Amino acid sequence: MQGLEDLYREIILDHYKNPRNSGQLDTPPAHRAEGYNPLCGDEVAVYVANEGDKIVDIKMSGQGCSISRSSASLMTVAVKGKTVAEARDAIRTFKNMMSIHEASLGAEAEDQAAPADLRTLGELAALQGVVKFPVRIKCATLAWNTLSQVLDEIEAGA
Amino acid sequence: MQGLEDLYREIILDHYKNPRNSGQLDTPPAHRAEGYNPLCGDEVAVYVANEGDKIVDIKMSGQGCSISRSSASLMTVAVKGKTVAEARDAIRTFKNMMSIHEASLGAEAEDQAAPADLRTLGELAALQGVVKFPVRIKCATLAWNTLSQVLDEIEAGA
Amino acid sequence: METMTTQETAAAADTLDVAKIRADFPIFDRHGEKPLHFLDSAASSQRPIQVLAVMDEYYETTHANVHRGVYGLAERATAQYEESRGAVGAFIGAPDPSREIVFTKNATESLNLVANSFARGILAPGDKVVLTKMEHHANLVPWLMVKDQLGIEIVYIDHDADGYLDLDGLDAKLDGAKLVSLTLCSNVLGTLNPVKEIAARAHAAGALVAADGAQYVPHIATDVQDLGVDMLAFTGHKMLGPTGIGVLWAKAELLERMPPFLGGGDMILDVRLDGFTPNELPYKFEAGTPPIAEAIGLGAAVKYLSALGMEKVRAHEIALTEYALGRFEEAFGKDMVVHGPRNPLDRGGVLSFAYRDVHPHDISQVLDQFGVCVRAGHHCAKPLMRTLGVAATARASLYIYNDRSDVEGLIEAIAATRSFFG
Amino acid sequence: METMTTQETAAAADTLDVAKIRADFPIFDRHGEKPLHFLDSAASSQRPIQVLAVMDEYYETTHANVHRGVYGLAERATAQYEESRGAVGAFIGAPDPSREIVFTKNATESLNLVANSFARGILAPGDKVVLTKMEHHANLVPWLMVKDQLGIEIVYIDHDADGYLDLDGLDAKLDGAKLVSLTLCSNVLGTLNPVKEIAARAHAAGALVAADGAQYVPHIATDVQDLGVDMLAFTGHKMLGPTGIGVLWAKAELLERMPPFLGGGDMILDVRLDGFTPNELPYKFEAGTPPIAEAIGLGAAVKYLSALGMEKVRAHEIALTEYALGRFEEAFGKDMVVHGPRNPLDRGGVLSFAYRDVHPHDISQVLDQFGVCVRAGHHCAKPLMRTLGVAATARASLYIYNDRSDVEGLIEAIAATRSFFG
Ligand SMILES: Cc1ncc(COP(=O)(O)O)c(C=O)c1O
Ligand SMILES: Cc1ncc(COP(=O)(O)O)c(C=O)c1O
Repeated sequence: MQGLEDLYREIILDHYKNPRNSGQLDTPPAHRAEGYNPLCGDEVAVYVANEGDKIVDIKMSGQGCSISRSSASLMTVAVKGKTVAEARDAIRTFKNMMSIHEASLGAEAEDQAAPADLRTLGELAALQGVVKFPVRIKCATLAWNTLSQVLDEIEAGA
Repeated sequence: MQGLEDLYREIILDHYKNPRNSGQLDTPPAHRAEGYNPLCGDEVAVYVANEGDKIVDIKMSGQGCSISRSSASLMTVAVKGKTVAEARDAIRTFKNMMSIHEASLGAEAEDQAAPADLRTLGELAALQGVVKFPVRIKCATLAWNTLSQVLDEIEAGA
Repeated sequence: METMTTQETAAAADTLDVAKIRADFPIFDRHGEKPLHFLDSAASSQRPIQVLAVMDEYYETTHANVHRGVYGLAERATAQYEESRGAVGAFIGAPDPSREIVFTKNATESLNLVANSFARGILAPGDKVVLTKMEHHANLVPWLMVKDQLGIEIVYIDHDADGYLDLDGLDAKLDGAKLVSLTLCSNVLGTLNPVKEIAARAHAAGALVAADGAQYVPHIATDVQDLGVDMLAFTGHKMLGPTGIGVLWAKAELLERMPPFLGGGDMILDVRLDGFTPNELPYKFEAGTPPIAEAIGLGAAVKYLSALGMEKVRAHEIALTEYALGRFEEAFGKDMVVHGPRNPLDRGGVLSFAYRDVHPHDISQVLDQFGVCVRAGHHCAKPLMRTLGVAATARASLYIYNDRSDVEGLIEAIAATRSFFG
Repeated sequence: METMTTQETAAAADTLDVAKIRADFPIFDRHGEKPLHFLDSAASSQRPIQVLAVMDEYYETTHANVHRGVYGLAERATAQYEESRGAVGAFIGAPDPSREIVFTKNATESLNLVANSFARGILAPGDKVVLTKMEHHANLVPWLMVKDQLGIEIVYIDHDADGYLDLDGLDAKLDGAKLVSLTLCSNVLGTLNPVKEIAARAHAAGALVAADGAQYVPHIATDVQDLGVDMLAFTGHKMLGPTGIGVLWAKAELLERMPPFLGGGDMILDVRLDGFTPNELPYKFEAGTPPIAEAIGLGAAVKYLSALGMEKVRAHEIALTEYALGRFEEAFGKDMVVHGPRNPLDRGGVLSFAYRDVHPHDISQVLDQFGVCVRAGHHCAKPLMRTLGVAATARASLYIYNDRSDVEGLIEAIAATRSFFG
């Protein structure tokens, strides 16, 4: 099962079994958005509490597979305490990592994640193996797309 | 072109080029129905003047191919002066002749036209060759189905 | 619903020669290197060479557009297309196939046709339509759309924890209803619904009955007259046919009353700039160039199934379901939960399951490494997922080319999920 | 509309190797004994082995239902299906194929999708829609249905005796209109309509533009951005693809505004018992299991056409049309009337004709004896037949596998009708 080892890295399984920042925040003051994966029924809710442009707290809840749950958990760790702009950078970097496959299928290659970016991803790099399993990319990006919506809302409200 | 000689018998071409009973009758007192062949756009109108259950006059008008026009012309000759019941017999006999092909395709074989019936068809038997050209059966039966509608109307009104 | 005993069916099952059947399906040799345990026929079946060959032969010797051509090719193409209509009609016991079988692109279009046509010409605002809570989205979303557009009322029949419909309050639900539309076999629970009884009670209450046979017709000898329904939708790709072909059967007198759905070529008698006159049955409902080769392919598929014998197909699936349920119990005990009825006679060969708390996506992913293909997700039945209290299930489904070795392959692969998910 | 001179096009035409092309189409060898002069591609084209082989290969190695499976087969099937979407989009210059190409079952469904979706979410009672009087029923009947249901106003652009649209009163017709829907190429007259100009004027008047490309996309290099239309419908079986597949292209921002048409699996994000949320583009418009193999076959067809070069395809048809028109004149003089524009640059390879007063049905019947396949009838354009003052026409249509020998075969066969019809 060597293929699967690439997908189910230890960090991923750890975040799946012990999700960080799991739960909810009161809205308001926090902001909230929901994401669905229509292919599999996975759902995620992302809660963000901000002070100005700083993400002071973040929680996520929902149902999903190991990839979608661990990606959500890793995401919360990656952006907690960051600014909205930094979080947007992280989203971009992460989605670029995930789009390598789509790009090779002919989609436009936007600004490809440079290796430097990948290094800044830290633990998130564990999700890189997902790219080899195209159907699971939607699992991995679900929470990130949802975070993006919350950030839109925060900036719209600001 | 031996196949075509079966279709385009001389009687047929004669009735096509010199249609009998072509024209219209005033409605009322005459009855009228229209038929379409949606496959080719052919149209026919059949007019019947009756006295009681006797068809005292019949006319047909419209547009169509040699088969549909000649069949309409032959039909008017066949039923003019007949009773409604006799005309219905002629319709049945004619449609049976035309359904030999359909029957062989698996449709139900109703009451097959006996050879005796075919003899009573007289000139109409010239249309027998149409059976070998299934698409044209609808051309041949168009006027007959339309006559059937006129007779329905006459009997409903009576 | 079933009359055979399990013993009888097990005996009959021995007569379906799976090895011989598999030899007809090129994909088992050609898909790749691993052995293929294809357990996803409820999503889409595979096709035997007999079906592919008929379609190729059609394209290579006969193709022309149907219904409108006088020349020989067009005439032969039309005859083949119409013969398929007859064969498909005969397969479900339609009394008058040449008028009652409408070819569509899939079961979904068939069900949309029913909903839209009813909305246009039969239902009025406030009218009641009865569905079940286990419907596939294909028999749910079209009605939700009609509800939005016309303001009808939708009432749902519940089901119990084992997946049986709850018919207790049925008469109240049927009271004043215009239509009951329900699945013959749940694509998640496998439940074979008591359609004969429901149809009888619906008719007594003055309601019509539409049946979604997508998971039923491929697996169980179907006789629309015996079932007592007024309409039946099903889909070619789940019954050895090609993609791109579906069927709606309905009683001729009902089709006569139903206004057309799609507009275009072939479905008209006459068109003027200000209106049109619909064509005769069934063409009134077949707008545009139909899926000709696909209809012919479906004709070949029902021929293949009939040659096997649908009684044997069903018996084979009952026996294999029974075997699978027993083996799951042995291998996993309480770690594995199979949704739906316990009794194999009450269900189709659809086995939705949960294994420990491993997410269905992860199960399916690990299984794929073993060449075991199962579906993971909501199976287009989100409301049912909610009543089951899950977001998704894994689903293994059985068909004529599956045997015990597939069940064993499945069990081995499920066990392997533990290496990741403890 | 055309920029090449006839000389240039005649030269380019020499580069399409018809003998080589015919060798790719098994039907020319296998249909029967007589040589086949297939002159009915406007009704439905034939298919090259390259297309049939791709579909067989798909079924024999890859098939599984798309979009919902995690396992390898399903992933590969999905990838192939989506690659076809990309290829088909590229073929018509779609800026964003992965969101803008909707697969349907035929052009008719595509046009019904437009009409129904507009009726549900964009048009209001009394709104004006502009059509032409040369539309195929597929772009006419859906709007007549919307008129019945919603009470819209339909206004028609006329055409002159040579088949050119009459654009004189156009601005008045466009005034207040919400949509113009018209054919790029008449399937009867062959007229190539000045869509760029009409689209520009329609947009200036605030109206959207839908184009029926069923007779255009198979024959002429198509660039939706250059044409300036908002939507384009076409059909696979007229462009070397299989039956059962059609396409709707529309601008993404328009598709976003359009409510879904068919409801069911794949087109939803979420379904509850009381409502649903539609999916992203293009899935929102693809309810149920799509015509998977058919989409893949269409992908192979556009690849085949692209390899030939659409400029060459067009040049070949212009040259052959010119040849045919000249030879008809020589052979029959005033006995033969060809409808539509005289100038081959202004028309597609569709030649509707009348020969003396022989009825089209009889012409087609006699021609069939010579292996010459032409269509006879109203060609699903009854209102146009009325303006032409005929009930039907005979129609010969040209494609990549036709050459001068087919024209000669046609002429010989037409002459033979005199043995019956004097
Ligand atoms: C101009 C035009 N539009 C639409 C269509 C409909 O195509 P289809 O029958 O494949 O839906 C046709 C062909 O019949 C056509 O010629
Ligand atoms: C119960 C049921 N109904 C309807 C459908 C829809 O079939 P199709 O996708 O072929 O339209 C399916 C399959 O997905 C099904 O399982």
